[in-house]
Amino acid sequence: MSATELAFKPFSRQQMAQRAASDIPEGWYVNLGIGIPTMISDYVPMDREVIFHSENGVLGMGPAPEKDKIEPWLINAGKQYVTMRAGGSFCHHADSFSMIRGGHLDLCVLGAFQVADNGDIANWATSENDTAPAVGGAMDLAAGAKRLWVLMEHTAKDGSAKLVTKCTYPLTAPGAVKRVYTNLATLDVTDRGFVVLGMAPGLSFDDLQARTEAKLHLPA
Amino acid sequence: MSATELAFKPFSRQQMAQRAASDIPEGWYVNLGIGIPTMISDYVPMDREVIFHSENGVLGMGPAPEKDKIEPWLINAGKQYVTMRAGGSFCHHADSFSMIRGGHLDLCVLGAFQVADNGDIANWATSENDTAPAVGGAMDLAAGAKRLWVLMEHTAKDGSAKLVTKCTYPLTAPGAVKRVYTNLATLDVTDRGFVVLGMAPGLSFDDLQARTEAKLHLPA
Amino acid sequence: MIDKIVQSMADAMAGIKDGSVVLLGGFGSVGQPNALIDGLIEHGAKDLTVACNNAGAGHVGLARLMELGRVRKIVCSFPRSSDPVVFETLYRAGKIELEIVPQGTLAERMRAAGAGVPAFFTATGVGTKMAVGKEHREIDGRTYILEQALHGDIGLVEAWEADRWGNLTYKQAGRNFNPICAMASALTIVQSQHIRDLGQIDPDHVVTPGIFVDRVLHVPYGDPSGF
Amino acid sequence: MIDKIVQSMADAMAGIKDGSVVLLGGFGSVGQPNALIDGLIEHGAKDLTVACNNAGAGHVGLARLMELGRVRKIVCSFPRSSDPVVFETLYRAGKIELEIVPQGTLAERMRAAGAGVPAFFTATGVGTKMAVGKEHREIDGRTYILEQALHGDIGLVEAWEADRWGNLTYKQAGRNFNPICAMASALTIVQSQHIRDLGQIDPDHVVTPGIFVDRVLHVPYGDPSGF
Repeated sequence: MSATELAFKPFSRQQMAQRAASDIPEGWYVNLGIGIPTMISDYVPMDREVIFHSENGVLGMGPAPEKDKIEPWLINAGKQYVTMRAGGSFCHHADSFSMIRGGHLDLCVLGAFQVADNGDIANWATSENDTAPAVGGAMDLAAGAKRLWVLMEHTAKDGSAKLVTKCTYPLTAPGAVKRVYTNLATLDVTDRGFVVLGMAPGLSFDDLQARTEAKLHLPA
Repeated sequence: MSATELAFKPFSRQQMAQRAASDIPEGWYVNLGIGIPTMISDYVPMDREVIFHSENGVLGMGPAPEKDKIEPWLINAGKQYVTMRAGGSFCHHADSFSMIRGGHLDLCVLGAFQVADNGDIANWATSENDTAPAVGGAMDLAAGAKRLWVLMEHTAKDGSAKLVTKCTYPLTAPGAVKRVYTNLATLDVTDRGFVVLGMAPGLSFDDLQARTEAKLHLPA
Repeated sequence: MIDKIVQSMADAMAGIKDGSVVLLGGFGSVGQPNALIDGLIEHGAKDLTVACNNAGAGHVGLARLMELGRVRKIVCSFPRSSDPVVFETLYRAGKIELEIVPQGTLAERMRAAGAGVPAFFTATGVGTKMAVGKEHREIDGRTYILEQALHGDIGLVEAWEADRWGNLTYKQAGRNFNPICAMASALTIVQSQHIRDLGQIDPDHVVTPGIFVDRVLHVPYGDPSGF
Repeated sequence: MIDKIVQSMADAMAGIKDGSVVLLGGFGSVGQPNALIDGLIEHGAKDLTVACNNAGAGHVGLARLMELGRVRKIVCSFPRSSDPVVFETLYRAGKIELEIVPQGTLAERMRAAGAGVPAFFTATGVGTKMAVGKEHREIDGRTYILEQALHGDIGLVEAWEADRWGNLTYKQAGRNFNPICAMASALTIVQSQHIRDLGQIDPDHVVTPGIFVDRVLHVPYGDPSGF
């Protein structure tokens, strides 16, 4: 596929985050997972008020602090220093996960190893026999948020498909994913399976299908 | 029984409250039910620090306010105005009942219609067919506090026994009462049943038994 | 700009449907969303289920709502009050349904609804008529009953301070059921004594974060002792 | 006079028994009761079960406690860290038991223990290996699993302010697991940056009321970025 690989330009990580950011309306309460999803907040302008939540009891995070303005007690779930916007608030872990489990978050965006076309997500362990898998808050977020989006590379480093008919890695939650942003495409998870909403410039539908195990659909 | 009735002096309500108060050590967290139990706090000196809790999210109540110092937002579960001691705090109803249900209160003192010698208490409805019985927090308190004491008249207004072998009124909680203070006696509820710890001056054990349906015992 | 502050009672009540489950904050006369209850009366929604600690007093507020025949069912712990004539009259006439719930179970059922817990075990009510028909289970040697989450379609809340994101504080015993009504309800409507600029409420002192709040109406009525 | 403030680490640790279940506050390096963990190491209790979000980093604090062979079992959501060598070495050698719990379920299990709820249903983990062997139930069309309360014999907590009644506040994200560790533990021991006179903490701003606290040690260590 070297010929086609030259014919299109995958989205960069910044562009992936930017595309997801542009789909988040003002007023939503949003939790961003560790990794690329965290970058999304960089692309939401401050005057479009989106309220970012972190599992460790932080609601209303602003951008990363300048180096000389770090508040040592103010971190997010990824243990990065953050700032608070006016209107932010703190709570304890059980209250924070009440927001998650109680369906109060409009959106959670996570990274993933695999997403199946029925919305199953696998993002916490790469083997049933992982010695000490670390789940963190991923299962709570996947099961609890009103919407789950995934932001990830379209294929794994070894070229294998990450958009699959059935996850082979241990599940984080069944049937939870509503939308996937990859470096090649944006896809909705529907009753029909994956529906392609957009693709990287120069990429054809067949090119995308060739890099995807699950069957792809065009919008109805 | 007119002869014996002249021969002893029942405890007044004040004395009942005072006796219970004298048995509460410093440092206990205590919820006092509506009615005579509320009077107990009047007999705990301020320098013996006992922390009084009210169901409506008030912890660390002090005495009733002087009339010109009423805080309109500061009431107890009986809807009476109260004061706060230094060290008091407020919380919401679910947190307040977490203190109760979670076994964090050292003591609750309630009034009652009947107490059985197995510790059953009936204090919220006088008939299985009560049209609209009002339970409030009594069941939570009876089931949740580390210790439940009852403060009540020894017999009902019609002379019938309130210390019984089996409650005839709807239960508030089974097997919950540890001690009963009446106008005639102080009794512990033990595996043997009611054990008499003290009696009103001039009252004999037989006099007391005559006013009690359940069998009374002397301390072992 | 997020602005949950509404300018009129009509805006505050917009969209409340007949048949709604309404959770009310307040305990005694403290922390009661009296203005919002009057707004609900004015709004006209009927066939309501109302959950709160008491069943109204006198002929105002909740009692008035009941008197007008708008309430199908009351879920409460203590239907008595200093003047319970409205409730008692309706109840004896079979015109209102009553579900008595121990106060702590009522509070925890609301909190569970807000926290995504559909059901939980509790020892409260075991061995009493409250336990009849409920699932029993022995856990670590003690018997518990299973209680269900209590969701509100509408939550009416009284706060001390609010900002345009819907962050709330409460004054003293005015907190009571308000924070859990807010978190348990699909549409949470707040009357607040004070409106603060965003950022004026210390993030460490926010009691109900705005995520649980949909609308805020400024109702500076003074102190609750007149109610 | 109630005085929960203790004057030495030995007093803070007095009576901790081998085999205890220890709940630790903290998330990342913020709100961790580092001094108390060092005190626990010094104290010498062993055969411990430790529940907290992470499984220690480097060779200090919890990692050191594990390295010394004092920890039989870790209950946590995220055993990885920037430097998880101690845990991973022990785990691979079969010298430590691990119970992985989703972070929100871990928090709610502690809260449930403090609130007298022995078990509750949650959707978290349904359809995953976390659900294996757990009771499943469909409620209102969704499937849930039953999770159990997680009680501590000992709770180690870090606070920002404390008074002699044990009332606590926390600073920013330092709150995290601390309030629920406090309410879930039979013996709650607190290290606090500041000691306040009784009454100095506004009753509306107390986060953990003293009813959940047994001992307070003054440990003014500055900011957590050095840990």
